[in-house]
Amino acid sequence: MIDLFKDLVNWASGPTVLFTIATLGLLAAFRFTQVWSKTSAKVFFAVLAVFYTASMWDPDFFLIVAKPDNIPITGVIFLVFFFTWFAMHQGIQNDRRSAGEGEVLEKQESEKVWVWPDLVYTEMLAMVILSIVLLVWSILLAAPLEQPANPADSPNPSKAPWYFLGLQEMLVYFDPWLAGVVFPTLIIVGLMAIPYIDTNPKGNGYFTFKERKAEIVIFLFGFLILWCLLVVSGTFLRGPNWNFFGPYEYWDVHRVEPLLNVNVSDFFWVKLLGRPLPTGGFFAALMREWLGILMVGAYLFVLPVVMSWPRDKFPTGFKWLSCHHYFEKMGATRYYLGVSLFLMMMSLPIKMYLRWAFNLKYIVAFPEIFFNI
Amino acid sequence: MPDPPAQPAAPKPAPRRAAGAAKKVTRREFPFLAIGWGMFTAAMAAGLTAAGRFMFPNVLTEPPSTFTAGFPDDFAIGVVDTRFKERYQVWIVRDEEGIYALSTICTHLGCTPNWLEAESKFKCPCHGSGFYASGINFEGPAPRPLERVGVSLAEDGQVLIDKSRLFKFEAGQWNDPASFLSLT
Amino acid sequence: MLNRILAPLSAAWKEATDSQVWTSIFRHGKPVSNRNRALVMMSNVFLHLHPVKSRKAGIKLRYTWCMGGITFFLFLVLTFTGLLLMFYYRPTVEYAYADIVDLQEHVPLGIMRELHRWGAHAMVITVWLHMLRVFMTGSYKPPREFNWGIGVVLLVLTLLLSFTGYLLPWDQLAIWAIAVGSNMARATPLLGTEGPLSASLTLGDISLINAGNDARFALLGARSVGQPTLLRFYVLHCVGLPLVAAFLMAVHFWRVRKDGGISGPM
Amino acid sequence: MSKVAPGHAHNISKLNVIFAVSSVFLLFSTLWMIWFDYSREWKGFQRQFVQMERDLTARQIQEAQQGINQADLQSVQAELQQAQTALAAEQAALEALEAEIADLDTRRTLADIREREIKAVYDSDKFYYEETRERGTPLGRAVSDDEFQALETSFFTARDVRVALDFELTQKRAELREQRSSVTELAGRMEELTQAVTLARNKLDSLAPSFPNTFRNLPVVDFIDPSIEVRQVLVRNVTEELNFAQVPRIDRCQTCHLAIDNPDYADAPQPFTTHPNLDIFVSRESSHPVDDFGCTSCHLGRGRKLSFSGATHTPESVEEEHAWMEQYGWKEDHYWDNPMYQANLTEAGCIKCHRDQVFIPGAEQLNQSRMTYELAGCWGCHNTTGYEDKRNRGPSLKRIAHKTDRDFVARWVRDPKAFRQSTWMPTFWNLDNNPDSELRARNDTEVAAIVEYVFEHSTDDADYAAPPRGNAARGEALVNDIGCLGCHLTDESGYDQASIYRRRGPALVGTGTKLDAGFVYEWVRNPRHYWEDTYMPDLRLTDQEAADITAWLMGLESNGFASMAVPQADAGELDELTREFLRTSLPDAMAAERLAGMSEREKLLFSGEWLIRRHGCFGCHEIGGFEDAQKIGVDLSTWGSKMVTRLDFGYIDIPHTRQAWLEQKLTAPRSYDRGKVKAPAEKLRMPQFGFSDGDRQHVVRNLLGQVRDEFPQEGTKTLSAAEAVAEQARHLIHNYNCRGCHLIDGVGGGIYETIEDTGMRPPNLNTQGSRTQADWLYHFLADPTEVRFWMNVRMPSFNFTNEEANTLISGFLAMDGAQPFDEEQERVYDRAELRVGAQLLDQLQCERCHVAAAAGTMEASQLAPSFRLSGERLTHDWIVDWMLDPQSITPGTQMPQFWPTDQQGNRLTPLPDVLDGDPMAQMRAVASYLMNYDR
Repeated sequence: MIDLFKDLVNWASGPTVLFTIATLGLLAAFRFTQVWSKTSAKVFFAVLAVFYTASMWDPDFFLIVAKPDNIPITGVIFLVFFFTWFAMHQGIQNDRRSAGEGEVLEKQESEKVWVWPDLVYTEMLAMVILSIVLLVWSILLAAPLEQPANPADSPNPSKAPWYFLGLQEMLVYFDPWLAGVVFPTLIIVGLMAIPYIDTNPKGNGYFTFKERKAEIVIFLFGFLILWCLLVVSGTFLRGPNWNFFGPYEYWDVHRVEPLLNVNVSDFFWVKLLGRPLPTGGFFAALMREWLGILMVGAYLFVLPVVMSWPRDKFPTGFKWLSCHHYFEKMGATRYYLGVSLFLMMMSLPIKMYLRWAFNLKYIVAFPEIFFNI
Repeated sequence: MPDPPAQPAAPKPAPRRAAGAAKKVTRREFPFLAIGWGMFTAAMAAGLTAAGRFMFPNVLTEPPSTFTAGFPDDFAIGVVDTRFKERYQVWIVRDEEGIYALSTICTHLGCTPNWLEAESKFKCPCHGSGFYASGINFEGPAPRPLERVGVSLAEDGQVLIDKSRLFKFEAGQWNDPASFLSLT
Repeated sequence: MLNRILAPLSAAWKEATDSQVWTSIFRHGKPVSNRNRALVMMSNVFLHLHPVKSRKAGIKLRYTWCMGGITFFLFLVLTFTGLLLMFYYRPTVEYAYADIVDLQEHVPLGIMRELHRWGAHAMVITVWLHMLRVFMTGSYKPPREFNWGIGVVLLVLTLLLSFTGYLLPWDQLAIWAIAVGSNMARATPLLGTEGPLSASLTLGDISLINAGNDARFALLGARSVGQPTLLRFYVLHCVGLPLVAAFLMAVHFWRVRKDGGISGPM
Repeated sequence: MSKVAPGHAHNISKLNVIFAVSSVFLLFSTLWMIWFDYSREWKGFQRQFVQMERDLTARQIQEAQQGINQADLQSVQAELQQAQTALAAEQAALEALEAEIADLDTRRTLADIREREIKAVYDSDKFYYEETRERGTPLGRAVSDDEFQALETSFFTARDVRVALDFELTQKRAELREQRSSVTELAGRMEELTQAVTLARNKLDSLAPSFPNTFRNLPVVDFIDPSIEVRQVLVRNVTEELNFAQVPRIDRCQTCHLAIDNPDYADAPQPFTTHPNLDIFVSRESSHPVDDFGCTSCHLGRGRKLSFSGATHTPESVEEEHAWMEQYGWKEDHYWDNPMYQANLTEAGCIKCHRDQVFIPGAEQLNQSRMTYELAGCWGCHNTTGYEDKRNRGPSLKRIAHKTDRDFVARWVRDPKAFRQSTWMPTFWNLDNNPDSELRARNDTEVAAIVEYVFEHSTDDADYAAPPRGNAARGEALVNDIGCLGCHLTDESGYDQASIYRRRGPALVGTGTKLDAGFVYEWVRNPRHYWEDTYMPDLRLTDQEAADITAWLMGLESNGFASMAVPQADAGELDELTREFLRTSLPDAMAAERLAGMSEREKLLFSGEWLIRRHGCFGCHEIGGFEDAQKIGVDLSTWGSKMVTRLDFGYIDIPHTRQAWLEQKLTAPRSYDRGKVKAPAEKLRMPQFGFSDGDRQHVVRNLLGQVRDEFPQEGTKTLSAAEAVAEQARHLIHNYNCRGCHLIDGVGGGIYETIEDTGMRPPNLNTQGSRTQADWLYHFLADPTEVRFWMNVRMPSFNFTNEEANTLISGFLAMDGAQPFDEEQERVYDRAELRVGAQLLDQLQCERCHVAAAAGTMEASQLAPSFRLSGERLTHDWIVDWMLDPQSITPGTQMPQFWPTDQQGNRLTPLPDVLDGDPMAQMRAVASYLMNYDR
């Protein structure tokens, strides 16, 4: 019975399955907001805690999770879940209050009070508690120290520090110049640009969900799924040769995964026309990659314009695509900036699914000049 | 008496320019200010450039990038020689046409693949990239074949490996004569 | 019987707190009266970080989670423990690893290293949670957009501080984490040897961007992770980044107050 | 003027002016800083060098152009034309072949992709198949047997298809290559002919002054890929001593000395001159490649500094110093303890690694320096590594009474140079701190006391009998002919220019005034009777010859010296001296009382003993009563590393460097006492050797090389087995002064300067190990027989012990890497070959020179040893080597090369009909015949 459960969990934590479950779970939670109640939170945390402690008995699970540097990631899981729940919970309560006739909690308590001693006291207590946590954590857990550095012997797998594992996980799907340089810069620039793109005046200074639904959904999808989930899976579920390993599987170095990733140009020329890729100068390369260039170009440049059209222009099935009201509300520059950033963000899940579905490696591949998307 | 507790100023969307007419810059003073600020910014720019240049060392105390690896006939045809992997991070391979040397740095993320004699392929432990003896990549995430290092004949007839020169297959540099030693 | 003991004590205390020394330091009496509460906040260089009075909701933990405060506290702890570690750690290839082992084995209170490392991981987590809180309460909206930008830069600086610190123990975990991280810099477009379009930057037969001067070289100070990298990361980790972070934190705290203190509904 | 606006403290417009002006200066100083950092001294040299490279390459292109013989080029071009036209003929067939190859290529790529796909799945399933089979628990996927079998077959078929295509493709390509082979091969040859020119031309283009070449070296942007950059060598095993820390050595000398390993710059001006003898130093194949040794390991100096004076170059002369000051702004670097050796003293750097070698091949200067240091007897008073187990430098004084008389010894000890100018014996009196002008009486008394003590402790057995009468003229002729001049000089003018090996024995001057005739007669016949471990050999003189030589020697008078006053002891000074020595251990009163009780002779003997102990005469001479006395001088083993601050420069105005102090010390040892008030016991005691400039430089070179640096094991010279054996032999060769007569390792032959006729000179012992048979050499050394009858010079008998002889022989064998002792005996000769040998011998008329006895008008240099000896003397292989190329073995020999080689290096034969013209066979036949000549 236990093995059956373990196999189920191993299967469920596969990159494809885990990612899909998490995304759908998150979207469902946004749709049915009663999920964020106190009781469901208690239940969820109880289940998570039980699952975690129970799994400690499995040697493989314990081996990975109990590694000193992976303890903070367990902390990340619990803390991020808790605080997301806590924010959403307060938001929904505030929505319920303002829906009725009352005011949001923050409005009710907006009278001025003395900072001394209240705030200073709570801060000191926070410091004391934090010190305790740090001291106990340092006593119980020694900092890791492996063999001395040896540039000639690369460990398998060799991982970046845990907070960059999101980027390293992206490396599986994108070329280093995109995953390592362009996307991180876009994340930073995107984050800084949020206040200048989000023109919705409401929701400033109090928890809410209803009044800022779009922003919260996009941000939490980006933060929880595309960052925290990838960090957790990059740490716990990626083993030697960067192959996927279930939480209860032994990190066997000799495990071989069939890596038969193919480019769009291979699809078109080899699979479709049965002819080898055209080789030769610059134009031959352009001819080889024409389909990929077309797809990327459409996605990045044509799609935003299409999305700005009003709803009636769209055939029945694609009404949701129209963001015309945003176009009006935000003005052209903010709209295009916002949408292209959003599309760039969504390119990651799209590339992931293309990889899982069609073993797609590169949409556009110019290895001669290191330019692969 | 300390001045009254600072009232948090009501947040105004955009602070208006301070009241009072700023003294107009007279025609007589303008040249000095222009020169002053012009020269000052130029000096700051020069200073920052110098600081930037500071971060690029002129001399690197690295071991010499060229070494001699014995005479051509020490290398049997069709054999991948791993004697120099540990010390110089280079494999030396001899085929029918001649000798070429491959750098042991995996083109995916810089790990060091191993030569598996049984499967006659290079296998990278980091992310599973696989390369043929020729260096061409055929499996795993490695985007490009292994790079060749400069190989030539030293005056004394020994094979001279120059690691400072790298040749990429996909950039068509493998037919550059410095990237192989023809022994037909 | 109790006050027979307490009486002389409180008299002595009264005597002490009226002395010229005491009053020259503390400009305010016991902060029991409102006047003294205001004075204590305004006359103390550290406490005047906070306003004298603030909105009740803004002070509640359930609103701010005190994440910003905790991050700043962790930064102070890290600076303190980091400074102590600098007394024993030598950033050279010959000694770095040995010094870390010494810290574990025989340096008195060598646990400073653990405090420093776990503090660093904790700070990275609390910075993210602080961002989450600020976003969920919409506190980035005007007039606090600029401060949100400063916050994002501080987030990046925290990650860089942690990244540079990660290399210093000079063990396998460290060198390969940094090797993987810095290899990405090699792929920077235009500025990295293996970035797109950088091969096109040539002058005569000289390739302007080569392994000896590209973005990765600027990061590592050499062609591969070695002694120059360890030294460069050590300087950035101990002096360069902390100073910049401290400077931006000052701006950050200042803008919190100037943009209207803790955010609240209009 | 100062219009300060109300409400303001300063006049803003004035401030603006100040701001403008200061900003200009700010910009200027920032740019100046950048320029100051950029403009370095060594960059000037590198630019100069680029210019020289351009000129040199241009010249090389010219030479290469002349080098191409146009005829060859024309013919190859013509052939190429024909091949191309032939190829053009079957163009159609070629095109078909190429098309076929292209199609094959496509099919192959598709098959390859197909194979790769299946292989990936196959590999993965193989893993899971093994897992399920072994562990039973399906991890991820269970793979059954037949499923795996099916996959395997499909994989192997896919592979088969690809391999077949591969094979076919390589066949076709080979065929194509074959078709074009003639054209490609001719093009290759043409390319080869013009290769030198094309290479040189490419090099010239890369150096041309184009924009990229200037841009890359501009300030700020010179980090991209500069051509003007610091060149350095990181040396791991020859470390640098930074006071208790061994640091890997980094030498940046090549930044200015750019062509140090480039032979084309042998005569370029400094700093671009090539390093002398590249076969030993610097180049990759030499025994000291620069990558393993760097520069400062031998030259010392500061390897890491990049400026001329920073690298602590040391000028050779004052003129050079002035030249450097004005050209490079050179100044002596006070803050570096080990400045670079002077260029001509650089061989001092060899000592620290070659510490246990008495003769270092290739270091001529140093070998002479070490010999001068030994002959001067410095190690007699100063302990020095490498000179520990040496025999006493001066003759033993234990039996001096019979050799000479008191008056001579007193005069000699007072001033040896007056008697024999070239003597190594130093002067102890009338120097800076005991000039005769003030202390004549005391000096005479000291001499008298010493002579008294020495004669007192000399044995007093019977005097020598008078020698038989001899003819002086015949004696002189004998000395000049039989080889005495190998170790002795007869005329002292310019003695220090003579070969160092001829200054081993004392110059034969004034022996009449010095020696007792009977002693000379006995000494010349058998030197060991007087002093058993002397190196003077026995020349097997007949009594008459000995008498003649004695007569000539006794005839050499030096009247000037004989007429000098004999130093007499002065009573007052003697009392003063004795009291001084008594007071060292007794209180004044008792000393005075003891003195009163002593007789004149007792005083002389007492103070004589103390004086000998003070002056350290026992350092060089064996004196009765001082057998185990300690050396009086300071240990010089690590003097080269002595801190300059530890040297007392006294009141002498010389530059404060180690070398300057040493040169002053050797010129006037006691000059550092000038202007100092010292009691007699505290005065400096080093005697005056009166070195010539050349000798002084030799001693300086040897002492500067005695340094303290220790290098890790792999940095120092470790002798191989053969070298160790050769080294022991070289010790004997050095002690017995064989190089006085013979040329060994191409060095020595002292006596050559006295013999004009090359034929009469003792033989050059090059390849001696492989030349003679070991047994013959052993017997020859024990009792020399006559090999070259026409020579006057005699091979002396050295009475080698058995062990010494064997060491010498195995040493010579080791030097040539020859195999000892064995292969001569069992060589079997067939008669036919001997007959051919004899016939050849006659045809080549060898015996015109190789005669058994002198024949008429033959010049000495045309005579050669008779063949009768070669059977048991020579080895077969050596005779062949000798005939192959006599000049390489003995340069200057008259032996013709009967089998010369032509330009291409193949051997020609004067007698094509014999043994079907095979030169080697002919030579072997002659050699075999010679080996059996007398049978």
